[in-house]
Amino acid sequence: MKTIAEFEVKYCQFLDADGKAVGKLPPFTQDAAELVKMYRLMTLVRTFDTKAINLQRTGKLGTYASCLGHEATHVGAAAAMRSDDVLVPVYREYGAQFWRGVTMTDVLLYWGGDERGNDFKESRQDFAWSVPIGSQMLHAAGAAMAMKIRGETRCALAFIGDGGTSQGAFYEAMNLAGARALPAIFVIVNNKWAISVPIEDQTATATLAQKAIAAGIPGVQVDGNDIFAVRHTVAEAIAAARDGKGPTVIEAVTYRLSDHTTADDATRYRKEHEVKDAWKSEPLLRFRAYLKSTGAWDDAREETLKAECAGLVDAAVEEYLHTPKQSTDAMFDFLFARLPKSTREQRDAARRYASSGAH
Amino acid sequence: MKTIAEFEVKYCQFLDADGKAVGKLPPFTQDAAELVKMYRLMTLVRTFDTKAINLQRTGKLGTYASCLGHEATHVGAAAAMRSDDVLVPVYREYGAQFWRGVTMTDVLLYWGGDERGNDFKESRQDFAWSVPIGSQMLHAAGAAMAMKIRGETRCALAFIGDGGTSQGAFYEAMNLAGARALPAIFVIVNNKWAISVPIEDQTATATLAQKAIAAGIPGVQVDGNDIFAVRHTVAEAIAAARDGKGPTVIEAVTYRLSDHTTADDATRYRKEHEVKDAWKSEPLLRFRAYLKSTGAWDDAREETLKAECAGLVDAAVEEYLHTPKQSTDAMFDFLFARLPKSTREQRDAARRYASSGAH
Amino acid sequence: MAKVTMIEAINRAHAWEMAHDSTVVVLGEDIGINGGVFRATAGLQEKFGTERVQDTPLAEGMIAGMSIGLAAQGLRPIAEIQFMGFIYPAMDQIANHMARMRHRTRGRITLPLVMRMPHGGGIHAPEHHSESLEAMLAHHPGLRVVCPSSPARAYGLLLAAIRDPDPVMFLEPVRLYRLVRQEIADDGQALPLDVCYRLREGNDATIVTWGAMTFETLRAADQLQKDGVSCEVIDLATLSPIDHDTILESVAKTGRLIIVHEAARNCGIGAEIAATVAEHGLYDLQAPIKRVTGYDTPMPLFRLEYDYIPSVARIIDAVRDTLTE
Amino acid sequence: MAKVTMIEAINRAHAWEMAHDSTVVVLGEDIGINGGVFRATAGLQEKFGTERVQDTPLAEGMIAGMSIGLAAQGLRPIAEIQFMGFIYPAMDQIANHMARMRHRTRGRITLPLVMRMPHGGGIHAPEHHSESLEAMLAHHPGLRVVCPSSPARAYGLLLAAIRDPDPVMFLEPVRLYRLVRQEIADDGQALPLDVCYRLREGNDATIVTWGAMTFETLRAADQLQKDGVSCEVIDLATLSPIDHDTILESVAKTGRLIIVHEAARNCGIGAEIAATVAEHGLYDLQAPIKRVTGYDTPMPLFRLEYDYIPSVARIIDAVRDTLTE
Ligand SMILES: Cc1ncc(C[n+]2csc(CCOP(=O)(O)OP(=O)(O)O)c2C)c(N)n1
Ligand SMILES: Cc1ncc(C[n+]2csc(CCOP(=O)(O)OP(=O)(O)O)c2C)c(N)n1
Ligand SMILES: [Mg+2]
Ligand SMILES: [Mg+2]
Repeated sequence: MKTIAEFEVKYCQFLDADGKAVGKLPPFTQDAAELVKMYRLMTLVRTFDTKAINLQRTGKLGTYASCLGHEATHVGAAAAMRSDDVLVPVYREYGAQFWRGVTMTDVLLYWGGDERGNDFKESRQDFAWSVPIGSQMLHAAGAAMAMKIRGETRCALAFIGDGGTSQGAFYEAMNLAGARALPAIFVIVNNKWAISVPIEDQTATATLAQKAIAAGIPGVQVDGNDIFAVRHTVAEAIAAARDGKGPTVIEAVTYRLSDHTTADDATRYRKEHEVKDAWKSEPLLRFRAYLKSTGAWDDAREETLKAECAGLVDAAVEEYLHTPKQSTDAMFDFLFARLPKSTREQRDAARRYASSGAH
Repeated sequence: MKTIAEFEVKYCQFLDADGKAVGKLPPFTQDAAELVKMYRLMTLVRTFDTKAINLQRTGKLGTYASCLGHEATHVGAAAAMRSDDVLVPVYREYGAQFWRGVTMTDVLLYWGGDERGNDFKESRQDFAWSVPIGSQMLHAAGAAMAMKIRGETRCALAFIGDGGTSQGAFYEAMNLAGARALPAIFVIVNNKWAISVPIEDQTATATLAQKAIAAGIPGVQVDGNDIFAVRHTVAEAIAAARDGKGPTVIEAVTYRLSDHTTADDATRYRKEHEVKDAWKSEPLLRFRAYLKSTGAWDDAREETLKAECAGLVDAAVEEYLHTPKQSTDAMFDFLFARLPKSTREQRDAARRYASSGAH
Repeated sequence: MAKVTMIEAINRAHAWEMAHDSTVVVLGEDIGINGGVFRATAGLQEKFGTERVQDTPLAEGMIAGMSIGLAAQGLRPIAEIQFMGFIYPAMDQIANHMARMRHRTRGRITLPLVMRMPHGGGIHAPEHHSESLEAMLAHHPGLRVVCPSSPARAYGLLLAAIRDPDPVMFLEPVRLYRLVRQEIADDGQALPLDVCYRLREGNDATIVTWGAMTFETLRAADQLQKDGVSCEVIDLATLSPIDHDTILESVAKTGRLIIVHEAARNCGIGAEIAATVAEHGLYDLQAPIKRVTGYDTPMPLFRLEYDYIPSVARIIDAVRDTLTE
Repeated sequence: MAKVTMIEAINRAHAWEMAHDSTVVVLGEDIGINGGVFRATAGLQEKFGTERVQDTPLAEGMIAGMSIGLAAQGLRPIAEIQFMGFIYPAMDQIANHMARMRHRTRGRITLPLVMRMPHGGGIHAPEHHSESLEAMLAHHPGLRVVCPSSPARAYGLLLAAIRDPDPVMFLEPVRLYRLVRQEIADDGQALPLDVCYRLREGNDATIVTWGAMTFETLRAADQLQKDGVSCEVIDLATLSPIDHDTILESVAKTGRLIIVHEAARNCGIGAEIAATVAEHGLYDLQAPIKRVTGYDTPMPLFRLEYDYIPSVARIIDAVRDTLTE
């Protein structure tokens, strides 16, 4: 039998687990201030994450999805975007969202059971969190289609998890984006687990990047704990998209260092040593080591930053905790632009029973 | 960037468009009686197809989906199966179904608007036609899962169209079959068109076989008008499946020589010369030429066969036309094993109005 | 003024709005060069180009999901689902996103879009091509569900749907596509959503129906009239949210209510109408409410479809039953 | 006899049936080593192996579609959908295949399978985790929809569902999973499907409800009793097809009907019950039928969820309203 088509998947890494450069670094790494900005945000995200888990444990927050270990992937991808691009998150990409102006208070409100968390003050074109796994991929493709129809040079970037790659919507979106050469970037965050299901049980593929081949579009794997690799690869993909060259799939290989959410207990299904090993290649460690090696960072700055982050997080928590509950009208006010009569009647009825339910 | 994974898609063809062997033929081609059986069925299918279109045109059948041009793919795939395997068709794979004992009367009843067409007398484990595009793929995966759980050496074979490969269910099924190494064969019938949408608009991929790479399973492309290539490739895939080696995707490249269905008018959207060209490589032509070249066939036999086929088709049409309409009870009798009271009441009410509706 | 069929009226509503609003885009399977399997979009691609009138790959979930992306970015997509029975792969996008995007983002992201789809049976179509699933959509708050019953209403309601700032599910009764011709001005005049249309005045009984069933219902009303029974026939038109006031008013006048729909009975829209009248119009009722509906079985293959679809005889009997109570 | 919670009862029903019927297999997301996010399947994989208790890839359409394949081949799959809000990607398989496979093949292929899923809100879960979509399923003929309201009924009805020769959608009210403990014999005794369960006898009004809302309803009935109002409380249990006779009988006795459900009102199962009584029990009604339901909005995020879920106060007021009519 003759061979009629050949494909390959490439891998990108710039920093090893110790923060040593492997190969020539991309140009943006020359901008020390920018690197420090990225590092500072990653540190803020981690501080926030720890606090949020704490709030949940003490009954002040609902179920919360931690982003521990994903900071490089999230911040790196967002740092490659322009502010007028469209971000399409899943539910734990706080690093990317903070970079784009979503606030910590927004995140807390959302997981605190308040729709106002979805009403971002910045990047208002970005999509809200998308809990139904896989579905968000199509929003990115559709947004990218709008950009293409209008001849803009913007792009849409969607995140999806390793588990999410089993959903049909994931493939449908890639296929559409490929078929119409849409300016869409799909970042698969392969953190090895979908709740309790390890990636080996999710699919038989050697990589998740190769799933792009099914859509006839490029797929690249990167070290998702290496923020240089993530930012560089996403930037290249975005440049191609703006250039009319169509979509790219990027698999960022990282690890979910936390439980799936605060409602989960990962000790039930995964080995302690696996997690311990994963900590050795986590993203802040290596980035900090690199920055220190270039003289852009030191322990004193680290201490100051930690205090600063703690302060910022505390302020956001205060704001969150002091946000009064919405009135019962909130159930109705945004259902339609023109509220139908029957719904208005229900709104009025609900007022009479405000907080009559169990708690 | 280093390359971390490589893939390729192979192509299989044994007979060229003139029926000349290109390369060494597979062993089953030594069995002249078997080849003649395949050829006879292909001829019957075509005779049937012409008749069915005619019945529709004269108001004696509902919308009908022709299989003109697909005969080698359908018959070739079925000929590689064992009778205790499970076939999962879409809606035009009559060649495969006839091979397995589904009758022409069944097909006519189905397109004639009568559920009894789904009640096959043979191969009763085979699935019925599946109109919701893509959905049937998962039935094959599930059936294959049952075989694996019970440690059987059977397999399930599903067909799907080129258009169907855009549906999420297609990928979900491949991914599941790959992840669990299920004995499933997925035959993509790439007839170049999904109603009016050409394959180039459906996907950016160079082949449909490469979509298998997204599931980490082998994907092969074959000349779907070459029954030797189809049967051989499917047989190899089935052998691997029985052997516990998991699923295979086979893209059979053919052409829809007819309108999509009798409700369609393909002249609206495709060029005459494309269809004319396609006729040159249609499957019966080359198979007949090959058989003649081996002495297994001649014009006299061809004449006899044609008359025979016409007779068989006429008999089936007679049976179909003389099958009385089901009673209104047929709407209810098979809804549940135990018919609930409310449905029984509706059944009784329906009797009172039998045929009171417009016609 | 031209006399047009419903399918032509739908085609013209598209063309009008595309000519007057450059944000309107049309997408779906076979809607481009082929003009749609029923020809609803015939000629649009030629006129407005392949960017604004796009054939999509074959995936309804994808069509719905990308429509969300398009609308969130400020376009006004009109997406065709080829037959209502193929809406299911789109349900996740419709229910979990479309219906609640404005709500969950507190108005930050809104989705002015229309999903059009052929609705119901009666044309001897193949399996899965004759479904009536309006109740499934109506049960999801945040969607408008609309179903016209004449060329003029198809034209006016479709324009209203396209201009509406929220998602509208637009159900087109296949049986009516080419049944009658009617004059329409083609002047871009929309009709109001969220209200019923009174097709016939009457005093003895109220019949509420929509879509293709207006056909059998009006014939039944005609025949009953010959026997001196005067029926008020109400076309629901917007199936969700329902204009209950018009129905309650009519029942207050007639004292009798019959609801006719093609969809299965259990949890259909007929149930909602009956329940609302049993709560807010109970004392007006002089007889039990009757529902004449499809049976609680799948729509049968077509040899039996007219045994499934409510017949004129069934409607007449139901009206008579309520009158003799 | 052990006192168990509902989630334990569900777990035991699985274990019993798997031990006694080797064709039963269990599948879903995180149902293996993790035992399910609510622990409904805890310990089953250890006991019955990784072939009979399988984690699936993350795709609900796939879970439903493969269940069809498994069942068509003679196995009895019990598939878990992690939360009811994630049923949508499975709707195509459920509606277009599961619900009608026996019907369309004239009994040649049958699908003895169960789809289990957590149902409803009230536990401060994240977005999309608190949906009540029973009416969407009930509207599709060919499905049984079941919802238990106590550990014993969960045990007995789940066994019945597994043994039923047709597809059963088994909805588990998350609020009740661990709310009370009840003695169950764990003797493999199934309870009948297709019948209501009378939770409380009464003469003044009939309240029909199901699932978690039995909790508020029984509390409301308790409080009303103190004021001398005696309510009959009926647990619908099988939500489709409905045992209307039991309801009609009760209304014949009490003359008043209140229906309580958490799902949105429009085209909910409450509408079907009300419509049926308005047709077949109209003359028994001494007051308008009342529905106390979730509003026609999406279930809000959790800070407001108990403003959405019908409260004891709302139920009491509704009963009182019908009594003062
Ligand atoms: C359609 C759907 N099914 C199930 C779930 C429940 N669920 C939430 S997260 C999750 C696992 C997701 O894994 P992955 O995609 O790898 O993302 P990660 O959580 O690891 O970031 C599941 C099953 C859901 N949210 N949506
Ligand atoms: C889910 C779904 N969407 C739409 C349709 C309508 N439809 C029937 S056949 C078809 C095209 C199928 O093309 P392909 O998969 O290439 O198969 P072919 O007809 O060419 O054999 C479409 C869109 C359908 N049957 N099911
Ligand atoms: Mg993951
Ligand atoms: Mg095709």
